[in-house]
Amino acid sequence: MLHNLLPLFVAVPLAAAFLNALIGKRIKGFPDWLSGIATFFLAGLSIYSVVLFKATGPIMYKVGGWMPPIGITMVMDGLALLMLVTVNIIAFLVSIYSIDYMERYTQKWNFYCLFLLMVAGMNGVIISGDMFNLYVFLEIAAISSYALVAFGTEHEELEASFKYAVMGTLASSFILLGIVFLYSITSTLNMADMSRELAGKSSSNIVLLISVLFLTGFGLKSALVPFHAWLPDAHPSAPAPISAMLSGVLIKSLGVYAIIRIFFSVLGSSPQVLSILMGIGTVSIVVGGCLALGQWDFKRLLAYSSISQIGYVVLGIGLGTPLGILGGVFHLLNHSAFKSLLFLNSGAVEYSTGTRDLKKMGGLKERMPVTANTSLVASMSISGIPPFNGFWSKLIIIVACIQAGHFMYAFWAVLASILTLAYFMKVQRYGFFGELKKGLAHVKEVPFFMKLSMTILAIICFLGGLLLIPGISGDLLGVARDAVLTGQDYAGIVFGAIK
Amino acid sequence: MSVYFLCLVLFSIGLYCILRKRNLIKIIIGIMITEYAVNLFFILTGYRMHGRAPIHSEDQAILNMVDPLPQALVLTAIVIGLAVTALIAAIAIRVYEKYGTFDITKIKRLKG
Amino acid sequence: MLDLQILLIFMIIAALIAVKTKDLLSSVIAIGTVGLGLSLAFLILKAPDLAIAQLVVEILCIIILIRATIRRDLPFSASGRWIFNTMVTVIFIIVFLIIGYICIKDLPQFGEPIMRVAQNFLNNGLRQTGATNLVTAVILDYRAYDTLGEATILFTAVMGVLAIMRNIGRKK
Amino acid sequence: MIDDPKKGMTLIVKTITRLTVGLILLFGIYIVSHGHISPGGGFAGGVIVALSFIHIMLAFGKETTFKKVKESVASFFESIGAIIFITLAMLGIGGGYFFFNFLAKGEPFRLFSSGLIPLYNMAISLKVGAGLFIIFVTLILFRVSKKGEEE
Repeated sequence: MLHNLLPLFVAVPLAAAFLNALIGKRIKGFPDWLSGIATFFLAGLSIYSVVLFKATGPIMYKVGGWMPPIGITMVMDGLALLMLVTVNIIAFLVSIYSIDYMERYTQKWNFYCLFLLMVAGMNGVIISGDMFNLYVFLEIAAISSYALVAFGTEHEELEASFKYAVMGTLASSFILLGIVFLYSITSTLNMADMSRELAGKSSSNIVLLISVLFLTGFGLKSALVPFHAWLPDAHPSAPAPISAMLSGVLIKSLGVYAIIRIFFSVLGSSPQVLSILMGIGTVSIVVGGCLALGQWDFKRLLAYSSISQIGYVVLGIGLGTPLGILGGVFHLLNHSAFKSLLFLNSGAVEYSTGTRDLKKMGGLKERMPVTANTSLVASMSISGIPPFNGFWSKLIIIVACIQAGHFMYAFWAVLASILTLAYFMKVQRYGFFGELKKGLAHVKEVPFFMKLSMTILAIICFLGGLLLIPGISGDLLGVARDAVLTGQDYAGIVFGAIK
Repeated sequence: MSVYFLCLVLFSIGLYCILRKRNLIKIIIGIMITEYAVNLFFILTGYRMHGRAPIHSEDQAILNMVDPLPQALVLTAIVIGLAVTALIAAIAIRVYEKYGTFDITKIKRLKG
Repeated sequence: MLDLQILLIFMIIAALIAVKTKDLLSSVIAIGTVGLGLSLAFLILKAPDLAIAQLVVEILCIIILIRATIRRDLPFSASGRWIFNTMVTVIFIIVFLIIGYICIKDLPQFGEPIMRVAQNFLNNGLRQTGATNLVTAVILDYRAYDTLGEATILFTAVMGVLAIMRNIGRKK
Repeated sequence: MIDDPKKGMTLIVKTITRLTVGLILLFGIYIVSHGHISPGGGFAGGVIVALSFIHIMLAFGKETTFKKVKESVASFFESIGAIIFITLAMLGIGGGYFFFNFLAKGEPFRLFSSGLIPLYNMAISLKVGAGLFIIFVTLILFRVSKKGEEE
């Protein structure tokens, strides 16, 4: 059953985007509903596939009916399942948030069109089992995000978009060059087949060069620290729902997911690669946290905080132990929830007050209770205060660090967690608590759909810890952890799933 | 081998242009050069010495065709390059309209 | 492969002119010659489909870039740490080239690809798809899903250009 | 074609354009329809079709071109091309797989052969031709509107 549903993850958003361009600009209100229904369908489908996955295990779909090394395959293993659930739920909530928020902008149908294309691109990257196909869908998601960052067409937005587009294209060139080298030495594009070919060869210089190229390319896409310069400009400049998508899921599905897929499943995770990942992760945690502390622009602060939190994910994955990987993938899921929520909060504040500067805010708790309370939940969650979901994932990562004997990394992770608490205290103190500033007396709470999506995300943050309960944890987190852990055996799993 | 190396040289010229030039149009040109270099590299890896184009002929059987797969992939990559170039050119035109210059040392509203 | 090497050196010189010249319009025309050289190189490497596609795409790119640059010439400006930054970039690129030179020795010899999967296309392509042009057979049958992605990318670019070129972004 | 001497380029360019543009369009259509038996295909052919319209626009100015093709028509064709493509792909699910080539393959070396491939080529050429035309028109019209504001 699940077998035939797999292409729908790409086909449905694409068809919705094309229909949107055809009909959407003629009928008012149609794009909202079409996009809402399409993303709701995808979210439902992804949750339904969690249920189906328990029965079937990893699935492979042969596009066009061609056998794997010849044709393109779609593969769904545990990690892809987790990513699909994350992407599609966030996409649905962002989509209903945009119904009210995007009224401020012109050409709403175009916004939804690009948004759906971005979702299609991310889903395509996640379920792809073919190297070049991954690149193609990565470009779809990337190109639509370049355009979406510039959607407001003001000075800062265009500048940020140009910078982002140049960096993204540079990253894509590196990735494509890596794919060219890989094709040249293995003469195949299927990832499973590639990993089998590479396992048979003795390690050589060229594999090292390919690793460096991929690490640079996907590191640029996921804004890990030496390559993070574009993110603090690009993410705050986009409209708030898009900031939520970019920070919440795009850098994960295009960057972190692709790194895990390529280094753990295709190239094989050597100890050197793992230690590089741990090092980059830790540097990202500390640098991102320190830079976030000094920001007064709400969205810019959140953007720097994203760099820091992505560092936790990479650190967890880089540990390579079962507990560390569990923490990494769980933090990835949690970060999508609370960072999207925080960006939606910042959008709500901007929608009502017209400013993003924390110094000009104050006392918004009285005027905007839903926004203030949901942002409090998200802040506590991201700073790691029990019982919210962020606490559990950070705890697992730190415990895993200590268990693996990396005390320095654990120390930095704890320190950065305190930093996180500090800068979110600042947000709460200046933004929502305190006295109401003079100019803000007329401020009203945001419309219904914005409140709805923020509330749902806050509930997810609150209940996220429940995913760790033994009976449930195996269904989503456990399968993702196993998929990463058994990355060496990716080829066997994929070819075993052929029907 | 020397052909591969010359292709890498072309790639690094594009890289230099992207990293060092201070003009939006020059940066777009750098992006185009890197794309050309990668596309050419892909086709070079699929070339077979004294090969023929991968198109069947009605009157004779051709045995030594070159690898058709990189050609198909590069066709896609060319389209991607065109799309990216068009989009970045559009952004550059808007930036020029807003700031009145292509010089990125003068386009500095964001703190970076 | 002397012809190919000469063509590549020609492309490198044209690319250097495109990077170094101060006049933007000349620069765009120089990149046009690089693209033309690439089209010829595809022809030498027995890829006629790509030669056609590259030629027409090149024309369109040049039209778009000339549209962006026309009558907007700017003097070249050098910031304070120009020499230092350039040295760092050049050293980085030289290191990249040296590593690349060592690593490409591990690639299969030029002119002798492995063709493990591709041999399948050559042997069975005509029978399985009915298309005489094997490149078309690959892009529209074996790997048609990639082509969906390709068409979508162009669609995305069109939507993106429409979004960016709006005169008014926000309602007042 | 309507000849307004004030619009567009000189008479020489216009005369040559009038002679060649039909041939360019025909060549584009030829490339599309023979994509599966000779070099070329939907993408290259689509670009050539778009270039033929861009050629008219460069030589005669935008008014003449918009009498032939309106931007909304182009945008309609673009979406239609994309929808045809994905519909053909989805129809393949009926044959067992996404993108399954379910039509009869026919006799090789003939125009009507190789199943769905010519249809895919048509859809792509519609999409590419219309899409590139829209990109070009958008970039050109933007300058015109800016000029209008400055004056």
